[in-house]
Amino acid sequence: MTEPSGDVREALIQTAYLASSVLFILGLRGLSDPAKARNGMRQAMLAMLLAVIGTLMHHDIVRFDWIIAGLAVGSVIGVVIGLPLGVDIPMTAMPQFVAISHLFGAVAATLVGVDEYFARATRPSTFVMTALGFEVILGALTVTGSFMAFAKLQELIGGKPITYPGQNYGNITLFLLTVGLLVYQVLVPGQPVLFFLMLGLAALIGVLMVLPIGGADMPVVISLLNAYAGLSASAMGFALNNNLLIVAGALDGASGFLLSVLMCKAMNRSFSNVLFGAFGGTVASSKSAEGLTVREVSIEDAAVRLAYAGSVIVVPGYGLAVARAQHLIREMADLIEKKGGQVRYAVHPVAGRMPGHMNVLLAEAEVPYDKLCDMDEINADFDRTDVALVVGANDVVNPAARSDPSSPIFGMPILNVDHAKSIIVMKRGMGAGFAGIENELFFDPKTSMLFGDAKASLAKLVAELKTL
Amino acid sequence: MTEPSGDVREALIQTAYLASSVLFILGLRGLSDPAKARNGMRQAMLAMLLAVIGTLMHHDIVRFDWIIAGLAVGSVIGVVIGLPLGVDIPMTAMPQFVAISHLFGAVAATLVGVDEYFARATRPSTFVMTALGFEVILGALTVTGSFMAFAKLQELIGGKPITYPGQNYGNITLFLLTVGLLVYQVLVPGQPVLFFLMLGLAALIGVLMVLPIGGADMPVVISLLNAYAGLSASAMGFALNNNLLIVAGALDGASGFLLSVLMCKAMNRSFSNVLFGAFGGTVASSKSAEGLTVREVSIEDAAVRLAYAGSVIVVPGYGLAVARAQHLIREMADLIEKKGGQVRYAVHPVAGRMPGHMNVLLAEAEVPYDKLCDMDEINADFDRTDVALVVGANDVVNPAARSDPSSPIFGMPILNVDHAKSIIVMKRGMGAGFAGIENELFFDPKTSMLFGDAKASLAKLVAELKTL
Amino acid sequence: MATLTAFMQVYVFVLAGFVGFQVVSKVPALLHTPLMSAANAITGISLVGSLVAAGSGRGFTSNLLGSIAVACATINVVGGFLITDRMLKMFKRPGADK
Amino acid sequence: MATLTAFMQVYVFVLAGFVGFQVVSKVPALLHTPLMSAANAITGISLVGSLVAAGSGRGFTSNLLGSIAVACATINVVGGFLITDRMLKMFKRPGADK
Ligand SMILES: NC(=O)c1ccc[n+]([C@@H]2O[C@H](COP(=O)([O-])OP(=O)(O)OC[C@H]3O[C@@H](n4cnc5c(N)ncnc54)[C@H](OP(=O)(O)O)[C@@H]3O)[C@@H](O)[C@H]2O)c1
Ligand SMILES: NC(=O)c1ccc[n+]([C@@H]2O[C@H](COP(=O)([O-])OP(=O)(O)OC[C@H]3O[C@@H](n4cnc5c(N)ncnc54)[C@H](OP(=O)(O)O)[C@@H]3O)[C@@H](O)[C@H]2O)c1
Repeated sequence: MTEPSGDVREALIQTAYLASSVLFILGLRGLSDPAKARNGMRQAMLAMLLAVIGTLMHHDIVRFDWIIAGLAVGSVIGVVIGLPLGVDIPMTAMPQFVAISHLFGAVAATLVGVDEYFARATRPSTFVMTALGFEVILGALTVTGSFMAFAKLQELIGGKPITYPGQNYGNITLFLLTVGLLVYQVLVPGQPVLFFLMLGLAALIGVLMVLPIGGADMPVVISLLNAYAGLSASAMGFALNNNLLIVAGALDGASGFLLSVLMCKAMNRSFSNVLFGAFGGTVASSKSAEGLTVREVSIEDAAVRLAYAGSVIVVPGYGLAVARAQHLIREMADLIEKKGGQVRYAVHPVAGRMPGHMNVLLAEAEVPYDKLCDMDEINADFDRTDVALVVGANDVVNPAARSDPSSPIFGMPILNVDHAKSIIVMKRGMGAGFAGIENELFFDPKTSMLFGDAKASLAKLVAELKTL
Repeated sequence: MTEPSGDVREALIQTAYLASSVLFILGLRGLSDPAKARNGMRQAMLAMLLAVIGTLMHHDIVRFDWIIAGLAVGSVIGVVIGLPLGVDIPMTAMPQFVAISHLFGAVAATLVGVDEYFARATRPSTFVMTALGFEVILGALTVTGSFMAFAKLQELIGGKPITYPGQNYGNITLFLLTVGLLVYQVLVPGQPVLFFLMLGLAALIGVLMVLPIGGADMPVVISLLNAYAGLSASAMGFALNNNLLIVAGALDGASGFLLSVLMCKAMNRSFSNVLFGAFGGTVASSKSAEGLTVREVSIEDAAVRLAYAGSVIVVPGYGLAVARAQHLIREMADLIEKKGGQVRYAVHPVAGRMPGHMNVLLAEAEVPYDKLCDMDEINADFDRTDVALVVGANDVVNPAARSDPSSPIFGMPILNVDHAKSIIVMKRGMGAGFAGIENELFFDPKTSMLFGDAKASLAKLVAELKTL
Repeated sequence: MATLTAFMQVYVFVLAGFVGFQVVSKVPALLHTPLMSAANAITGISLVGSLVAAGSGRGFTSNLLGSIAVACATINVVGGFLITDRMLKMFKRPGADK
Repeated sequence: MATLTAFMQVYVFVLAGFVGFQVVSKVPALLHTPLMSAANAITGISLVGSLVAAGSGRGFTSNLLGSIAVACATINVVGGFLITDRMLKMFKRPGADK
């Protein structure tokens, strides 16, 4: 029974696949160390290449015209989408990009599923039918879901969560209905109409699933969709009895889920709260700021304080990304260091709008990553810090998370900026952050506000610092 | 092709196996945290149980008399061997025990391989023959290797490494010969004589492999044999097309290899050096101690110094295990703490004769594990320590590892005992440690020696401390 | 036998899942965004299935669907790796700092 | 098909190896001795193969060899788990101290 057939080709294909699987794993592993990361990605690319080569050796492949056409078109569009990003498209667009990219991957998975279904004359075996079912359901759901996420992030449609009574029950019923359809087809095969009905319902779920979620929660949803796309690929692997697909898909599934869980943890919200809570964007103003006054500071004074500070901790936030002022921050830091001050960056895990957002942003400005400190790493040092410079951050420095149980972010671990000897906050006005709540920090006697767009203010600061 | 057959039994078996595999993984995972470890082992036991149940459902099993007999006998002997250990057999005997236990596991693997070979009328398929070959080679090699290790550790035969010219070349030729035999049989099946010849050669390799290794290096070899035993089980899995065997075997293989590598690292010796170096036991006295004098200290003085020390770090070594004085150490520590001193234990990764030896030893004396400090954790604190009490440790506190490039242990990370304000060393005489070299520490002006068997001395110390 | 194959696939799936979880849990927050887009690039693996359909002799519809699938999957792969690499390129080693 | 099965086994082996390495590398030095004996207990998995031989209808020799194998494997399993558990029992939680 385990007698290897003489089929050398099969053996070659399988070897390529095996190597590919291992390379994918090693590739992801590389990401555990910034110094090894790029290398890891090269391994992953090689893995993908091996996967393609292996597949092209497959004896079912009799013609290459369509393949070449597809590869050509895909590569072109891929480059067109991929290249500009990071050059003239801001890194803030990452989530959109990932969403759109998923969309395409999921379309592929779905199409393959449909084709396979008909290739088996709509009557695949129980096992294959189940696999194909999951493939297309997850695929279709990812397609529409990703599109919705994309649309919301690009503000093609309103970013605000759309809710209506009985929403969750509706979705759940819909989901059960879809699965029911699959089960029925497994038992009674050969019903293309039902197959497409199932497909349609899955697509509908994708839409409804994303509707109630606020724009800023999208990253969570997107990496969840990443997981779904992966599982869809795995399902394809089960259907085509292809281990590589199973492995790569499972890797994706795992990383997608883990990442979204980590994000929720860092925002300290439960998974379900993100998915059904319709939190992102709602304006839950708990404590109001009546009778409290804010102190403003002039560019000149701010510059002087920074110039003569022994230790400065920069706290970047979403606003820095919006203003795209990362290069100016870096320039300012260099100036302060020339004057003998020590500058570090306190990076909150959920500062910005996607995991590790601030790290990428500052890395883009060539800030060496040993100066990017994790929250736990640096939180104790604020007490010994002369100036904490908060640039476009809000929720991640909101003391309410510690003190005010009624606050929606209560319990979320935050940066202890308020422990610093003095605080300068740069933002455009008194606008709220993603959580949409007041921030006592801005009224703290130690705090002085430097209003204005971060980029503009920083430019002035840098100019001023040069004169000192 | 992936049409599931109606065979429900097969499905049941496979489910049991799958659950078992997962439980094995979770079980080992439990060991990453002392608080979860016991639970993890329960999962592993459950996994083993599921494995047995699943197997008993197998349709090839037609009679149970032999099975029951085997299980009964095995359990009895297993309990007989397992129970006393840790009760009246010292924990130092762990390596021996593991060795003997492997021996049995490997015997089983080998027998199964032989039986399977004949069950397939000595003419299994290429694939199965290869698998069976590896199974029996690794099996037989583990059997004899484990026995040799056991014999050396129990001093049934001399623990000293036995070397002779051309030893390594001899072994390698032998190994190639064995593999050659396997290859030949894969090509030309049906030659039971060669099969047994191969088996014999493998067994011989096992013996010769362990001969040149010194008694104290055995733990490395034993966990290597653990890996081999695991791989043999995996090979069995390939032959019987049984995933559970493959998974469990691979887990073992991985852990065995990793553990022996970790041990070598901690002793900073290369893997090959351990396997071919014939290091353990050789007496390479580099620096001699001419003209140097040692200071002795009386029990009374030692007691007083410990009683009034603010901070004490105990550095346990192999000698403590030999003397089996762990309970006395604990008692002494309690007394010092009653007097207001702080006592911690500095555990060097390779103190003793097996990985984590000291941890187990002290845990046996109910020292809570938060007081057992890793080397990196505690090394910086010696400077601030009043008394460092070295009990039966030698190599792991030998400054030569830092200062003397000619020393065989040069480069091995050591505990900075010599940074402590004062040092008390308990050992029987000026005997060398495992590496067989002089130790300057004993001649350090800050050091005072307390000669005598650790147990005796500690008993006196405790008595003395009580009177203070 | 068929059951066995099915179960083997499950084994592969489960084990790969374990590996995935363990590998990803080792990725520092510093690299979470690159991880996200790397994972996204890897979803392009559906390319494998697409190629088979596009190159099969099952007739026009299969090939057309397949070809579209190939194109889509390729976009995912190429785009995904491009952007991931660009992001990683930005992470400067300490000291390599200008 | 046969080749495929063979390769599937290799997949399972490789993936399990990865899992093993990652899991074990997370075990602290504190627990290396218990790990050693736990791994030893798990090698007793050869019990699975032994049972099949011992219970097979292949005749006396098979059953005898099998039965011996079962006995040996069981020793490995029982002994291994016994001692591992005893060792772990000794590790006291901080505070649970005496
Ligand atoms: N990182 C993730 O993965 C992730 C995912 C989803 C949600 N989130 C959430 O996003 C939030 C991130 O917190 P955060 O403190 O980084 O950002 P934030 O709380 O959203 O606050 C950003 C602040 O930047 C200011 N700002 C906007 N544009 C600016 C500009 N051009 N110049 C200067 N300031 C500007 C805004 O105030 P003004 O309008 O007054 O200028 C706003 O208060 C957290 O609540 C987190 O839970 C994070
Ligand atoms: N942990 C592992 O996995 C492992 C494995 C293999 C090898 N090793 C090696 O083993 C060594 C361990 O270092 P170590 O410092 O723990 O031990 P050591 O260097 O072997 O020294 C032990 C010392 O204890 C003394 N001693 C022996 N019996 C005693 C007793 N009854 N009472 C008091 N003292 C006694 C001996 O001196 P006297 O004769 O003068 O009393 C000896 O110098 C390292 O070289 C390591 O590389 C470790």
